[in-house]
Amino acid sequence: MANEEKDSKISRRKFVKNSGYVAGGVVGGGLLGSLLGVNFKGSEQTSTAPVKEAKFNQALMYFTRQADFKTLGAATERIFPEDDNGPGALALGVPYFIDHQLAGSYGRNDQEYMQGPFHDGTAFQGLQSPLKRHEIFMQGIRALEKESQSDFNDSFTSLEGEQQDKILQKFEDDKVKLKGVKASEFFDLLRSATLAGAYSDPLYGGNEDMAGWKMKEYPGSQMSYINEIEEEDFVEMKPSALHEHL
Amino acid sequence: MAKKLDKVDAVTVGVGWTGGIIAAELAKEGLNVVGLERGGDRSTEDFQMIHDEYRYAVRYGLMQDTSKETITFRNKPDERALPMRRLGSFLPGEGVGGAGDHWNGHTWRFLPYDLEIKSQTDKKYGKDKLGEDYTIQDWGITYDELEPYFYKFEQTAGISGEENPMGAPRKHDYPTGPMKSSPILYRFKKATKNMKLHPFQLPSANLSEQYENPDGETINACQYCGFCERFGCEYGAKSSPNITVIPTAKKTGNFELRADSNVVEVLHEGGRATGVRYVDVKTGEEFVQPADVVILTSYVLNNTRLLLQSKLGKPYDPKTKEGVIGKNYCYQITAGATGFFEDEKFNSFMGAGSLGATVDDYNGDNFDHKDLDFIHGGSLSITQTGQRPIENNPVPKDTPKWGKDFKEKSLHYFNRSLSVGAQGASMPHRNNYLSLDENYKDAYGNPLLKLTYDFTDQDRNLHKYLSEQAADILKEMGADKVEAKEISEHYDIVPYQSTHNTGGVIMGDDPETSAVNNYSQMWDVDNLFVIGASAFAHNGGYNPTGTVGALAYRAAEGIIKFMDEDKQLVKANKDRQLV
Amino acid sequence: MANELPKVPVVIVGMGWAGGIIASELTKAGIEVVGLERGKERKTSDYYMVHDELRYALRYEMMKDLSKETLTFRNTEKMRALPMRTYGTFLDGTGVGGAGSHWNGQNYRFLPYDFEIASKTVEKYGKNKIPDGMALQDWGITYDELEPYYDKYEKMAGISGEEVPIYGKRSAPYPTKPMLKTPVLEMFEKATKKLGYNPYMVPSANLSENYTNPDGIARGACQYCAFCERFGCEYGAKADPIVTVLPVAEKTGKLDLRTHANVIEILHDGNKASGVRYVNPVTREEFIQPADVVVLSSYVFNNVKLLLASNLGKAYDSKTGQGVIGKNYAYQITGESSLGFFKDKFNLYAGAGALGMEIPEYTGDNFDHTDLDFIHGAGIRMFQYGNRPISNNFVPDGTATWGKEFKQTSIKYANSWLKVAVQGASMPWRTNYLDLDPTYKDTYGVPLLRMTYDYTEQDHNLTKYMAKQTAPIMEEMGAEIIETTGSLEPLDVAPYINTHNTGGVIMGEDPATSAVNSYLQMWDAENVFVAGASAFPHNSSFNPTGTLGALSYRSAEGIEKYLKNGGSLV
Amino acid sequence: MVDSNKPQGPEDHSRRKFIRNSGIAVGGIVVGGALGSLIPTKQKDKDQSNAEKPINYNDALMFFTMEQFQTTEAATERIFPEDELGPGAKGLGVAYYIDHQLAGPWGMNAKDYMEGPAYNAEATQGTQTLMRRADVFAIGLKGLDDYSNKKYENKFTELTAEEQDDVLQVFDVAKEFKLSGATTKQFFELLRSMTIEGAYSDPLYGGNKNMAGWKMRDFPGSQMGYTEAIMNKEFVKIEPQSLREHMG
Repeated sequence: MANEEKDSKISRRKFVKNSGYVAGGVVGGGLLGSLLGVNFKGSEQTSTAPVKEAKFNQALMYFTRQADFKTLGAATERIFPEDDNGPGALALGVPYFIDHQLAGSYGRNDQEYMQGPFHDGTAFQGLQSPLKRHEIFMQGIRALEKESQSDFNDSFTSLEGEQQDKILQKFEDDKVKLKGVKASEFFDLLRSATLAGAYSDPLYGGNEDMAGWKMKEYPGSQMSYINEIEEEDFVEMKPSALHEHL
Repeated sequence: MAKKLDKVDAVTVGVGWTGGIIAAELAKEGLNVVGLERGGDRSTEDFQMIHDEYRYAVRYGLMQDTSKETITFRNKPDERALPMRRLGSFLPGEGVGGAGDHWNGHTWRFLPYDLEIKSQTDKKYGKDKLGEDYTIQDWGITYDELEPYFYKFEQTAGISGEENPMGAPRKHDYPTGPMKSSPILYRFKKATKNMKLHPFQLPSANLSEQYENPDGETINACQYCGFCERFGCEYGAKSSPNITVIPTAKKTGNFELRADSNVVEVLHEGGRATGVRYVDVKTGEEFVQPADVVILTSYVLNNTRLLLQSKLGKPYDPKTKEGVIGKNYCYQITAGATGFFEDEKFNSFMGAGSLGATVDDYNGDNFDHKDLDFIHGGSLSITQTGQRPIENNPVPKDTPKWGKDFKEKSLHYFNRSLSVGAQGASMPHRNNYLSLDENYKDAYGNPLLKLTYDFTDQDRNLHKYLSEQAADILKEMGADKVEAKEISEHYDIVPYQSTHNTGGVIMGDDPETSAVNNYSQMWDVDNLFVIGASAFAHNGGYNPTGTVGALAYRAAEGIIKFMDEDKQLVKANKDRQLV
Repeated sequence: MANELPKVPVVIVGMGWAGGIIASELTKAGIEVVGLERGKERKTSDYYMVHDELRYALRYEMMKDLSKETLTFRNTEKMRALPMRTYGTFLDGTGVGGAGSHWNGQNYRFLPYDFEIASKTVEKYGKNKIPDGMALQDWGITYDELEPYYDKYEKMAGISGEEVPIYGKRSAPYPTKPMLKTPVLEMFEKATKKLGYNPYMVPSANLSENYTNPDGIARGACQYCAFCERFGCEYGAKADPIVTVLPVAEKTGKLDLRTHANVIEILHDGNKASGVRYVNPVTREEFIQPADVVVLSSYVFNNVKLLLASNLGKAYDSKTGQGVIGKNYAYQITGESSLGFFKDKFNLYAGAGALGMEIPEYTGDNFDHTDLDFIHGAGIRMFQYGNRPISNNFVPDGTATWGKEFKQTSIKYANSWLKVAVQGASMPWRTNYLDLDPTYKDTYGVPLLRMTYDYTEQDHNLTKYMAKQTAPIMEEMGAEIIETTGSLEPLDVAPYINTHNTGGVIMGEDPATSAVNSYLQMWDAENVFVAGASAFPHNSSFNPTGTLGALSYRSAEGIEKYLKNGGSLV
Repeated sequence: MVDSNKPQGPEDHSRRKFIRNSGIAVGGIVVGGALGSLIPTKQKDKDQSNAEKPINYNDALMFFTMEQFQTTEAATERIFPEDELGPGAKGLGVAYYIDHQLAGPWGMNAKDYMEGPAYNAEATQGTQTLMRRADVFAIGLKGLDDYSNKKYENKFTELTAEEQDDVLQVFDVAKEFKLSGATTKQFFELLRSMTIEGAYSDPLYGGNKNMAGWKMRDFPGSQMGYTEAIMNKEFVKIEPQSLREHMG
């Protein structure tokens, strides 16, 4: 009684290509175009290749716009780039880690004192922004884009690495004005979240395949080192994740 | 409308090390004790997923929830104090076991010099050594008097260690032998011996072997798994209240533990405490728990705040130097140096919170201060606590903070750097104190505690001195590049330094200058005991827990005595004696 | 310490359908407008991950954050009102586009009968037909007067539909053809026709075909992807202020749209408003925006709350029946539905928010009420929304609600149940009203709005009557098992019903009994316009958005007139 | 820079093997119940499934203790059991889903109005508890064990399926057992609704493993459109697609 529809996987890109939805030029207020994302370069292959292992966790819980997510990804990759040592932030899934964290209590500062009044503090009194982290990230990421548009007349994700660094540097040096938070405070959060995403347990969506740990020769969560602690030489171990404890 | 409960013999506010010790000792004596803990119930079972650096070390899984309660902070009395909105500089615990669950396990005895610092300094260096803004005082007790209590705590916790040639004299060996000496520790010991210093294995509450304590509780042997500080021990190998004194107390049948119970007020009438008022933090219900004796055994900050909030004792005033509650808040000086090694790789990821080696040659008055512009000193140690990857990215100073170069170097040096750290003593200053904040409130509507604190000249001079010694040791150890730490311009509430906050309800022999006597009994309220590092008149060059434990055992003895005699246990004057 | 900004001609509070329409009309006429929206910016590109039932439908991604603000509720004045702490019966929007971003798109006109309900009822059935306590009123405008505005709104949104002969006369056909008549809709059509009814395709704001509107906005056709209600449309196929009126307003360069601008007070000196005070909920900064005209176009609840909190207009008093702000709160009557379980399996995972059919025979006064103990009526309808798996686990009565039996039965019927539903009109009642809560406050320290609402005899009788009509249709459709709800329980804020709240700042022709005139201009403050379903003196059986849109177009015209000439427009 | 003399696979260091090999517990010296409870109870099927399935690192805990996780797994499996149609809650990873949700804003009631005062409500006024979901859940799980111990002298996970159903039934309907601060029904409803969510939400959230929940009921997940299928009189079976597919 049921028809099996074969090859029914329609990714967004394929859909648009096949449906003629856009071809007719009827794009509602120029809106659908933006759904395709700013950067589909090279992603064609990944979706047509047979799925090796479905990484369902690699989808978005917090971000709503592809463009924001791509900007975030590009910025984290500059902070922690791919090199001879191994993968950078993108390949480690750091942007997914940050997305999931911003959707959670980290993003909402659930365990932090967020009552007013808010005043600017001295350099020794800690962050005093009334903004929650997810608000800081959203504002900061949009500002990265705005800044690269104004400095280089192009979107952040399309810039050369060095140009991206220049933009990021402006944030780190507080040469950009944000609302309710300093650009350097956003940058610090971005940097620390990038490192956390590179090196936290893969449970949280980053440190993919424990590749961050492998690069650092860190064995993750081991039960014991009682037999190795007195070893004179460096001991290389295959890392182990929290998942192994269940 | 608070619900009034049946009266009990004793109620403790906070169930960490001090609350646990009191509960065990009192309950063993047949007294009925209620322990109120603001955080949740906790046991070793909760540590299944403990090897999670992000959850526990970065996101503070076991620590105080600052959305409910925090402190406000300023460097100087004339600045505006602002809330510490998230944890940073120090990490107060929360939950049954308190910070005793997530400590590293360094267990020291303060030096005999510490307890008589004022008289010894005056005698040796003259009255003007520090100047009168430094409010150093003797503690109202000597080392010899406190020695048995030190040992009692060490027995309960099963401390692993070896003789310290420069330390406080011991009457007994440590209950268990020292921890393994890893190659990193060995290298430190060798280098310091070459330098004519006196290294020894750091006394540890991560046990070197399995041990049964005098109460019949068993503590396991450490596995060197690298997750101690900020983590609970899944093996029950790190001594904590949860595997020692709390089960001991529970076994008597005389101890009732109530988690999620946040005390908001000490009730009192006519100079006598009548009980406490607390809120069930989950349901919001309010209760009054009457008791014959009220014992504050929460963290330094909360002990002080509860007294101020309940209008017990005279608040300290920095202008007049009068009053005692909030006085002599001290911290510690975290000096040291890092060495980078190009050709050698260490197993830095393994380790234990207290796996370390120390020299005490620059601690206390073990070296001559005549030509130095500070008093006291600090212990210098190398510890192999297990380097975890998110928070440990050691790079030489000129390295950028992010990008290709950062990545490269942080990966390279992750297993190729070692640090020698100092616990520098902290001397009280009239402008470093605790009081109540006028503007900010906690989730229960009570004022936050206000911390006014900055580093003093004494601190800066000491920091410099200790960091230089640490750098010398690393050079001797063969580091290719050594960087000594520098003290920040002002004390900064953001980067983690240590959770060795002390003072605020200090002990002494004179009610004019101290809040409690040497049994931690309040001078102003006979049936109120305030126990913890809040009683330290200054902070020494060691981690505080060993001394906290000793004072708690002495306080327990005092409370039991008080139950019979119902009076002030110590006569208040310079020629102190038991009443 | 509010920061006072330069004065503007018009400030609009809330950037959903009503605010968007007014902003677009005024800016097209060259008038400078500041639009204040408490929520965040929103574009179609935000709907990238929108096919997420958990995030959007169950965790209310697009809705108001109740931790900041909610309302308190009681059924009767004898009860203590308590906060609606978690989402339930209705879902307030927030963010640019408002609830207009996550509506289903069912887009009707009210009946000519609705606008003159009081006089027509008396005329036909006599004075006694209106029971004591029912605060029935005419709207101060007729259908014919409002028709051009309906037309304008429908052309802007591109509504897809087909003419219904017994409804109000249309000056033009629907801009686009009806939606696809799917196999299950055909079943409904066949069954109802057999029973003598004249079913029609529900007018839909999910476009049946590509469409370019008079403002030059081009939008694509609905893809039947099944994520409409509680979701934004990634295709821009569902009419949404962010793909229709707002881009038009923005293009003029005259609209200054400020997000994260939560208005907490209308500033006024006696009966003249001078502007509004608002807070940025993110940075917590406070601003004063002075303006010549203040337009309230936020949700029903917030329009009422702002007026009461600002002490503007006379608050309604249920004891005396005097006062107007908060008066005639009405809702809708649902629950007389028939649920049918079938042997066959349908493609129910597919659908659209406004993909449905309805019979017109039991609406308004299209059937004789002489021997009935209620007035007005209901739409009997069936929709194919697209069943999403978490929320759709219908099992026949008597089935366990968990365990093996539940699992097997819920899976068995996952694609095999249909519902003939009823949406009934709601008549105002003296004891159903809105005022300020004496105890609870929002995050800005303003009292929460308090709702006092219970179903009346009229509602119960209407329910009983409609229940008798739905079951035969389901029988005719061939369901194996049929379950019909025949009675109304007291309104419960926990389960979702619908977000068709109306009244509180009602229109009319008499300042003694209404708050605004037919241009939605306040009687008591001529430079304040209050747009939205808050103006409905009662609620009809139809979804309110079409009528809200028409009134907004009329109101925009009124504001333009007022800016030129001043004074009361009626 | 020397190779380890014995490179060790992850299994070598799993908690179970560790306990088995290290002798730390074998001697019967299990401290204060410290280690015993850390070992998963059902080891057999665990070993088998590990060998076949690809590793999903997201399957670890952010909120529950091991015991809470096991109780949740057992209880949700009774609510949504494995049968001939396909996997139950356990196979779908529902307990992981619940764990991750309770660790986040849902567990913290971040978007609910949580200001006091709290009064007892009429039935129509919705929930009025100021307890957060995470707390209700923890108390409820403990309650399941307490009641199981009381009635069957064993903890919930050790009961037979029928006994577990009986306990859940009591929690669902009866008033005979009280939790502190919440009703058993409140907890049960949370447990039940989160079970359904975990079975059917996008696998992004850790449940609905491999979209098996969707497959069982022929739900195609997140498709781009149904313009063709919707007019088909026959039922059209479509291979489901998750949000992940949209990431390009």
